[in-house]
Amino acid sequence: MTRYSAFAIAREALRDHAGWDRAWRRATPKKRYDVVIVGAGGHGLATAYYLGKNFGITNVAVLEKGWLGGGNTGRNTTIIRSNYLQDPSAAIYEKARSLYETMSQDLNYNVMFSPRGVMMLAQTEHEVRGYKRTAHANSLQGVTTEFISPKRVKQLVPIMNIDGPRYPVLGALWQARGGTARHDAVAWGYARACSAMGMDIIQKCEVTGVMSEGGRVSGVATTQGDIACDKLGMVVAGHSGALAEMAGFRIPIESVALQALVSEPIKPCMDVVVMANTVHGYMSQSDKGEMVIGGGTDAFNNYTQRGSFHHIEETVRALVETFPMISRLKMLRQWGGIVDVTGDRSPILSRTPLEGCFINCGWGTGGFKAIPGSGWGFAELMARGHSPLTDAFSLDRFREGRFIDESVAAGVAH
Amino acid sequence: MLTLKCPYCGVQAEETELHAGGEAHLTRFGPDSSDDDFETYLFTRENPKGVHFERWRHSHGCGKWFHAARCTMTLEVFGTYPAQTTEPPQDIRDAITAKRPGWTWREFS
Amino acid sequence: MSEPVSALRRARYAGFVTVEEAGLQGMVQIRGDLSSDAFTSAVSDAAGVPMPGLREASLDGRNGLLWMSPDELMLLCPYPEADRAMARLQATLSDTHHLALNVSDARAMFTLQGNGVRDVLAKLAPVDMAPDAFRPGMLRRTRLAQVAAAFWLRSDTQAEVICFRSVAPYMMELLSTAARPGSAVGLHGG
Amino acid sequence: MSMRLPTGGRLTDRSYRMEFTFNGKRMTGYAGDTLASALLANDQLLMGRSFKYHRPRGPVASGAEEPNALVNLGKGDRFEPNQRATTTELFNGLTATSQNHWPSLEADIGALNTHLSRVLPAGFYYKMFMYPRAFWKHVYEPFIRQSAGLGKAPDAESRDADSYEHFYHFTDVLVVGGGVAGLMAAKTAAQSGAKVLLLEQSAHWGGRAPVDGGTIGGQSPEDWTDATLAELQAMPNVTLRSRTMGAGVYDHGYALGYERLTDHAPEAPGPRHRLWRIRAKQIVTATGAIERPLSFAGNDIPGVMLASAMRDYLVNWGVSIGDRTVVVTNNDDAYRTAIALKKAGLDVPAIIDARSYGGGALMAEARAMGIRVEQGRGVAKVLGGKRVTGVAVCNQLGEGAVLDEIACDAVAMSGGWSPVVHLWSHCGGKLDWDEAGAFFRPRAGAAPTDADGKPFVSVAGAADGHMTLAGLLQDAAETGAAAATAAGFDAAQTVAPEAEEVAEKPLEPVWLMPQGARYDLRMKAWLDYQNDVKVSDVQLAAREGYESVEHTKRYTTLGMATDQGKLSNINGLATLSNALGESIPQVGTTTFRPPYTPISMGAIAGEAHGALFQPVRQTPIHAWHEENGAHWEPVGQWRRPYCYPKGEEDHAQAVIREVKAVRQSLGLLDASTLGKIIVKGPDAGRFLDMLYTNMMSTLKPGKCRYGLMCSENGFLIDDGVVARIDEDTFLCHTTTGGAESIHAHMEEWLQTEWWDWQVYTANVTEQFAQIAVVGPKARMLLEKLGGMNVSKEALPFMAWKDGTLGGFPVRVYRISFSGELSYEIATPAGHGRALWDLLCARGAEWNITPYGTEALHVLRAEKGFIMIGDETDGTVIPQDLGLNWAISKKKVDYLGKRAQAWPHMTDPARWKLVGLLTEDSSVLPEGAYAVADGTNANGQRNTQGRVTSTYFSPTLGRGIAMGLVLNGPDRMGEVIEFTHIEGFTVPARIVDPVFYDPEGEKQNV
Repeated sequence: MTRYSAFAIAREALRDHAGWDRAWRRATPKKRYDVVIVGAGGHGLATAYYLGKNFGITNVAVLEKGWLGGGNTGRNTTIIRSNYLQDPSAAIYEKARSLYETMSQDLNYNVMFSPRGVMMLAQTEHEVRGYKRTAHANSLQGVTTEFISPKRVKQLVPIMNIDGPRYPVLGALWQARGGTARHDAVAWGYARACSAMGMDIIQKCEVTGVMSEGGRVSGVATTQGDIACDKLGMVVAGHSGALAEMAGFRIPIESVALQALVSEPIKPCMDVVVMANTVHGYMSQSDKGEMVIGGGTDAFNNYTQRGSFHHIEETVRALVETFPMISRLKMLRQWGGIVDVTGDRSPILSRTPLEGCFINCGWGTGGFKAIPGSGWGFAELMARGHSPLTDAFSLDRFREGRFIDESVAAGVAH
Repeated sequence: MLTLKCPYCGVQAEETELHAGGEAHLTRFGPDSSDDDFETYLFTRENPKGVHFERWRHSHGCGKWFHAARCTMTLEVFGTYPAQTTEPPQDIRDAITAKRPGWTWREFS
Repeated sequence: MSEPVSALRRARYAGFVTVEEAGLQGMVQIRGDLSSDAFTSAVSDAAGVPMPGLREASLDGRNGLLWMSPDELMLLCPYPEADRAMARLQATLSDTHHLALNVSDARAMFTLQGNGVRDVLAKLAPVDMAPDAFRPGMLRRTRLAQVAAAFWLRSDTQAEVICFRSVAPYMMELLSTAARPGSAVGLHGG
Repeated sequence: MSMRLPTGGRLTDRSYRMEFTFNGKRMTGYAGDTLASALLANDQLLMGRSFKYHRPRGPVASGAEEPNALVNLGKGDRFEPNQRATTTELFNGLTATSQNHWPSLEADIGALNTHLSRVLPAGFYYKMFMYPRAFWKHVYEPFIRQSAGLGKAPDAESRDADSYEHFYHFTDVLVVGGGVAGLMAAKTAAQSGAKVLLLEQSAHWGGRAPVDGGTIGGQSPEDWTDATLAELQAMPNVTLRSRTMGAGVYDHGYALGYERLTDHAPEAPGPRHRLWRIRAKQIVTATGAIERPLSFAGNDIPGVMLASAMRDYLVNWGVSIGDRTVVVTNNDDAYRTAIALKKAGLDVPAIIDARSYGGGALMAEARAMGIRVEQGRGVAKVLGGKRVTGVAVCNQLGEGAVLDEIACDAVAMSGGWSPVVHLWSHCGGKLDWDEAGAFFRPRAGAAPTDADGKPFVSVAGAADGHMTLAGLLQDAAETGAAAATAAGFDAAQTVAPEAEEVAEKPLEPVWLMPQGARYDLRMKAWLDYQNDVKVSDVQLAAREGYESVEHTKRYTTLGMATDQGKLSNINGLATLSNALGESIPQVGTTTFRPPYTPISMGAIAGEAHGALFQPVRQTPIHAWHEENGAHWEPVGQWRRPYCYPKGEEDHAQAVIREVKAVRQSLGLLDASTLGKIIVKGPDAGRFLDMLYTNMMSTLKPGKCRYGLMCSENGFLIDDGVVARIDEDTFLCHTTTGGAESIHAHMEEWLQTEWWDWQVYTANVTEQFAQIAVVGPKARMLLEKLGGMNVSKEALPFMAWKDGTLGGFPVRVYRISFSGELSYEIATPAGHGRALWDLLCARGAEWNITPYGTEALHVLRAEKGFIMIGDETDGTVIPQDLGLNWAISKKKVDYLGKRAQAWPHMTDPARWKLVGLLTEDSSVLPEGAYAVADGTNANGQRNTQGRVTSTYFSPTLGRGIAMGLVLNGPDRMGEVIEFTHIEGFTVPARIVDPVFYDPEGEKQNV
């Protein structure tokens, strides 16, 4: 694998860039693997990567029914933060955030992690109390956050109208090392690294069945033939329910649409990520100059990857009020993704009733930021049978009432 | 942007006049129910790629709850009916069968 | 004691449509079995107008009956008569399961005057305001922009809107904005 | 040079001159000009710079597909970046500046990138800027961000000077596109009697036809357009809107129309944009086709333009791009441009036709006019820098060996046409690859489906791949009629008028010119002009394994510019499929997403800004609070007074004063926002027993009882006092936030679970103004008002009574949320303000003090009363709060009972409510956690509790707090440590949560 560097580019420039090899090998399925991961999105690829890197398990296939990174990994608004309230959430998201810090170097692929800071606005007394509480919790969780004043908010985001008539800004929860990353690059970088470890990434390969013997998983049937495996990891946001049913169990999940949009690109005017949960909208500016905007999810089960326009209206309304200068910018493109939402709005990383079969799903609207932490923990869960990062996110919490409820502090959890 | 006909007041209501209420025909389990039944009642949901029975309230309208049979892949609506029933009425099932031959629904098919 | 006041004390705005808060209006919220003749005749007597059909407004001056839902009607009457109408209903229906409440103070009423009334409403409500789709005498419960409301036409150039009292200022601003000169859509006789 | 010709320009009115400025330079144009045509008329070909290499850019198109000619328009509160010059109608006083360059459009430092382009191939940034790590944030990224972005950001404090609105419209048939196909389709649809809405994005009807020529029913396309328009205008069932773009198609027949009302006349009154929210039974998209560029080296140099665009500027605006124009094509249509130019007296040194077999009748005509035609040839490269100076000719089948150089100052290119299938595709319409035409066209039988599962989008004319006048008119006539039929009307099968135009020879797909172009040519052959994506970039992506079209798009940014690939997608796709050795349909297209062209955020937000952003709910006493300097707190959609600062007082001081007044004398609270719900019927008691954790059916008429409500998963969701009005009527008070949600909660259970129970509910919250008269002097004030016996005997604690006070009709509840003697008085809202004024006046002798929500909180906290939203957060059950006394043991069932039996809910280790007192009387920090020894498996510090409410208590003169603590109730007197934001910890002693009047004597007097 050619190492990426400015030098390599200069060298290639002299020979018309004819020397670059494939970022990841084209692969056809072998008969058998130690581990099969279903879903070549960020979470699935990260899981494979850490199986290899942390546990030396490299006889791994990652199956993707479409193109890798083509699900929510390539549809989200790329926000990365770990200022969660509950211990289990803070642990896995902070693990992810810290891995993002060095991901470009670890993968030798520039994922453009940009720790520009993430700000969650407090616009009601109730939110002020909620975010102060989060700051206290974070201080014990090893997550660096602070509650900042409206004056500081305005300094950090000059384009914000902090004394809007309806919801003046009363302060904000500020995580200076939160930020964004280039979402596609995360999937591509992991794919390249996995491929370099000898793993097979098999695209256009849809799983049509899960095979088991004596209550233990034995492999999967796919559109490219049967593939045997000792362990199976399901990491298919948007399709988890369907896949789980193939394996003979059901999960507490509903799939709904989440929409986002971007404006036309303009010169840099906002250096941080702002989330305004009272009015349900969040915005950041991409390195390309587009204002990247999102809001809440649609309310009904929907697999179309199309949302309802009135949600776009509500989100834009909220942001025009918060950032009046965007009123004359234009919406360039809107799109939708399918998000899996669980009973307590927190993810599931768990063993399943089928021995040897593990599931990672239910990230709702917040999956991108978790990718490395999720991969790290899920790999450990699959390799060792448990992981401190994932233990609290097991399926059985729903029958014991052990919920992990973040709505306490966060309205929209992106 | 969905439209659903409210079976009570006859309005072809658009989504912004409605409130989505999740899966329909759940059986309530109370005290003394088993852990399984109670977990199923509260959390386990049909999440089909296809025919889905769901609850809606005509909240910006007559205020009544009703049920809809809808396809989650195409958003086609097979019919709406009053909420005072524990399972889909026959005419709705027939309407679905006419358009999705061989469809099944776990609890009642 | 002082006289009761309506939410906006007849605030008025003249744009391409004239918007006015209608002042005090007697309203009695009634719930019961609309399929029972006993019930409907009692209600009709109390209101002094015939029963409205599905999604209709049965009106006679300040008196009227609005079809609100399959088990709910709204009785309109002059403000001072609301308690009497309610009492009368409760008396006649004493032994039938029903609900009758004076909610005159809980709501605000607006009148819209002008050729553009349909266009003004069409800016705010997800309702087909074409003359052949929404005729005088019909009633629609829906939302105007972000708040719940009900409206009906007394004629092709006069509409009435009711909403909750607490959002009357918002409604006034909303209707006035939609009626601003220069913003006529000119679609439905505007 | 580009210039205005002495005559011509069907859309311009030369009798009306208009003044405008570009980069400060004063220029003039004519009414009917676009900004682009006016700039060209002033020889201003250079209009902008490209995104990545800052290459000089002139317009390549004449319409919505333009990727290059983007300008900053207007200034101050009307400033707008990235405005397309080609779709901006000129008006007097227009000011525009060019974008993305420094220091100037002519001399741009960023243009250095173009010399570095060899080391800046597709995705270069994924491969570098990684080392050293710290450099990314501080060096690399700022550099990349600065060089990225196109238009200038509006000023941070700018406030849009214009207004916007929405409009709902329902129609049988929506026709998008006012070209001849759209007009034809609208006509046949309308003749059936169906309601038709016809939208045209530009200010003009007829589309391209008037420029392209031919005849319709013996008339010129222009005359036919005018006649048909007149017919349509005369039909009552037809609505026509120009300057209105069909922006997007959504599920269930929903479509967006983007009407630009005053962009062309900024001084006109009324909204700037109107967003049409259209609900159509059937949608016909007659959106035409867009010409494709050809991929040859230097195809981005200003002066290289689409052949059709050059024709548009000539015919529509009387503007020539150059004096000597070379035409490069793979089809017959481009010959029309050559012929038109020649007829206009301009020089056309050559037509370079990539087809060895050349063209048909149009070629003959061109030759007859003396134009040199080169068959089987291509352009090796365009010569020139900031504008074209010539072209080097080569064999199309070769590698680019130059045969000849032709001097010229403009190049008109045509690679064929692509139907505009965006609206068809937005909602899932499928596409087929048309080999003959070399384009994607809508697949018959694969239309988007509506709520009934029936197709609701159809395509007419060129958008459907019909490229001849006769063909597209017939198709449009049939499509319009079919749409009307599908919408339930009886449409007579209409035959389109006869149309005639010159027959054409088939085009020959040319995806690269010359076919075997060397790398140095391919790396100068542009696919995406704005994002600087070239043939070599797509080939690199393919080689590196970014084989999915989505991968290639994202890796190279092809088609991600503000034109969303209208010009580049097909060429890029073909380049990718050639690189992969797969067919174009195999490779497939990227997804089409709304909007068709960008629409303003203002239009999307509509009227909802400022005062109309969200409703502010107001109580009948709101104005008084406003007049008396209330500091507001948003509570849901309400605003409640937080406190009433007087003079120099800060909020804290005001709160202290208000609390003391209540404890020592007399306070007044506007409690109107509290929810009030009537529950009536034979089964009302039984119903409330299910809703509340405690027993309500045993409550006696005339009495009140405090109750708790839980969700089915056991958590406390609301609380409040229930009053029994009579045998089958209850009035339930809820929290302010709970009024609507709890009423909905009740209706949901009644309608969907217990529908056989005889219960009616009604939300009467707003019928009443509710005023709490609180404090030792409360009774004296009420007695002073007179009209009702409010003595302890006549109206004991937790009782209510109807009657009059001071002449007002009232219902008085003897309840207390402060621990003081307290009456809550409900009167019809219309009397609210008057009663409040009366209470203020009569209470003056006791220094009656209106107090706000913060004093309310302090008062209840001193008394140890819980507050929903403070002590609860959606994870707390009543048992955690020591409220077991309010949980009926007798009842077999209530909502939440089963969940409260979960192992986790009965776990003795759940944190429980206690009072907390700091050792130094200070106020504990809000939200602080109680630390415990050690860390958990994830290295997080262990905790043993948290603060839920914390205040300075004026009554006790010290900080008081409530919190949830591990085994708290069993640890009275123990001191535990709480976090402080400064890093240290604060010790606090665990005490009983009732800090004030534990025996409850005061509220009972």
